[in-house]
Amino acid sequence: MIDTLAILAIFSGLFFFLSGSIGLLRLPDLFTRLHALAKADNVGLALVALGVIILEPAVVNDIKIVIIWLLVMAASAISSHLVARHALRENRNDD
Amino acid sequence: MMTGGASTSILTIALLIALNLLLLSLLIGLFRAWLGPSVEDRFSAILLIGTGGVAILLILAILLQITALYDVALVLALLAVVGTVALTQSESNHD
Amino acid sequence: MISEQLLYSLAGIGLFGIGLRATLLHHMLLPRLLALNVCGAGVFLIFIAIAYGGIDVMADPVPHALVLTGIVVAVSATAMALALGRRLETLNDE
Amino acid sequence: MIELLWSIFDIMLVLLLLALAWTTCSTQDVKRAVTLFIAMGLLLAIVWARLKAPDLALAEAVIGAGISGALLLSAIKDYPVTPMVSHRSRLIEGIINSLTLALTILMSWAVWHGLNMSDGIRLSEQVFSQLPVSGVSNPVTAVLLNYRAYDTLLELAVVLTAVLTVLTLNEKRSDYQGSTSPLLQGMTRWLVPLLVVTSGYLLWVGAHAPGGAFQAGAMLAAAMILLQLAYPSRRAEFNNYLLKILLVIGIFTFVLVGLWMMSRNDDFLAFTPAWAGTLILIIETAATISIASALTLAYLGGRPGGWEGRGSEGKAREDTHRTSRSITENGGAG
Repeated sequence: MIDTLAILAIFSGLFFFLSGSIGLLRLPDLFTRLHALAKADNVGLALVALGVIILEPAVVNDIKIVIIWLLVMAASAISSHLVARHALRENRNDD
Repeated sequence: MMTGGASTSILTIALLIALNLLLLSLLIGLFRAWLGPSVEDRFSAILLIGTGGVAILLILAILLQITALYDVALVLALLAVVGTVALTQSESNHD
Repeated sequence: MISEQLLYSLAGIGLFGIGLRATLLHHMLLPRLLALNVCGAGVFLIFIAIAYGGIDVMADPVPHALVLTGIVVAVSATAMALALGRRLETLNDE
Repeated sequence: MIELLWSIFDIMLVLLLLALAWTTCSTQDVKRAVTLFIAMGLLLAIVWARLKAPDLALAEAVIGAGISGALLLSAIKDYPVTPMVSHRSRLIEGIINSLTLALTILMSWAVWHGLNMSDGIRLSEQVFSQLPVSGVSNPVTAVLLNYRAYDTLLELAVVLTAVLTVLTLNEKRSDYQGSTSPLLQGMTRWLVPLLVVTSGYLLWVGAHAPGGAFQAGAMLAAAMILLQLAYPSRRAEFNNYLLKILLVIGIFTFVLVGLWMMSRNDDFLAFTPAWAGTLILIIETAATISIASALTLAYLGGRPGGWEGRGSEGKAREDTHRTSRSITENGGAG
């Protein structure tokens, strides 16, 4: 029962990962691609992490996984911001 | 490897399928790194590999029963941003 | 199924070959360094593949320790080569 | 079924790795090559995790994602973005290709042959049987700092030599001139303390779980690099005397501990089980600091301002602008 729940969470996370990477490949420009990426980063990893937390018995490791998820959320927001900002500045220089 | 009855082997198979799909999503994302066209596009693919790598490490930790892999995922999540910062800060030297 | 040891050590040899070929072919320093690093990664992979014993066997820790120091030395050597390259450039400019 | 799925995963991982290596080595654009190389480093961390080498996965994650990425990306700006044209003639290219191919086939045969031979005596059996008296319970740390302590001492010396070469050759790279994002600076404020704490955690945990001086030192260096990147305008005034001491403290402590053991009628670096755990922790702490300062200086690419002592000569020269020229041109002329 609990295993089923974990598998369900992980596979719904996978859906977001796969759609994120397909979006990265198919969307027309950098900014929309970054938008697709954020889905994989935030929701995808959150669901996978949830599934792994359900499966992992040790509480210490569960806390670690939550920290990992929070870090990835923060890092993904800041990285997207930096990459987009960099792209904008470079384009302005080229004009 | 994992102790338990029939349900754990189903769980193992499900986790392995998830692992393969995650790697597939990295593969799709890497096409963006290959295609480009701009450095930012390539870097957005690296961001995806960072997050996908964290997810893969979490699932590998459950599958291989190595808890240290949570530490690896933690380190990867912590340092994911350093590469991006290096890219955006060290470049644009043409003035 | 195929043996992981064989698969990964062949992959290591592949990396080594790819890196070696590119090291010899390229002229510029940075691409050469990258290729040399790929070469080194191949060697590391061969070591670790041979150390691997199976899903439920502890891997051999001795190659792990060797490769661990190898990774740190590789990055310092890369930094040294980059510094040498910068120095060469400044000398050529003067 | 389970084995089949593992095999699919392994084959996909290996093919991805080889494809990345090939594109890294054959692309025409330096920036693209560096980016793909960073991606390959991240993938290698997954490979190490798959091959049950968590110590290596840790080191690769820190060094691949944090340090070598920053090192190479900052080196790019020293090089002009010219296509990497190969100047070799058809004939030489053919010779290189066939020789590499021959070597690869020979090595494949050797490895295949070696794996099919009888298993022989594995050193791992001895490692595990001696583990209780080594002072630590992580076998990799035991190999590094107890059984093969000479190796690690000399390895620290190699890192020190590399950094001394870097310091001898150049001034520190000129800083990034543009503006940094306030968001980045805000993040750095809480991320750097987290990196330092994680570094301490890795150092401590190295005694009984994957981790240790190398990973912790690299982590600390990554924190320093992040600080440098986020606050380029606040000119980092290193305390150079302190930095010089920190650079050598690892080797110094290592040798001192070895000599102290000799004075107690043991061999150089032959740990007595009663003291081993404490001594290893002391050595590892010192080594962490040395590795961190070495890698930070290696990233800076030369002497920070005022390195030569009290003279301000180094500082004056620091701001000299250097026009970058193509190495290709120079190489082609030579």
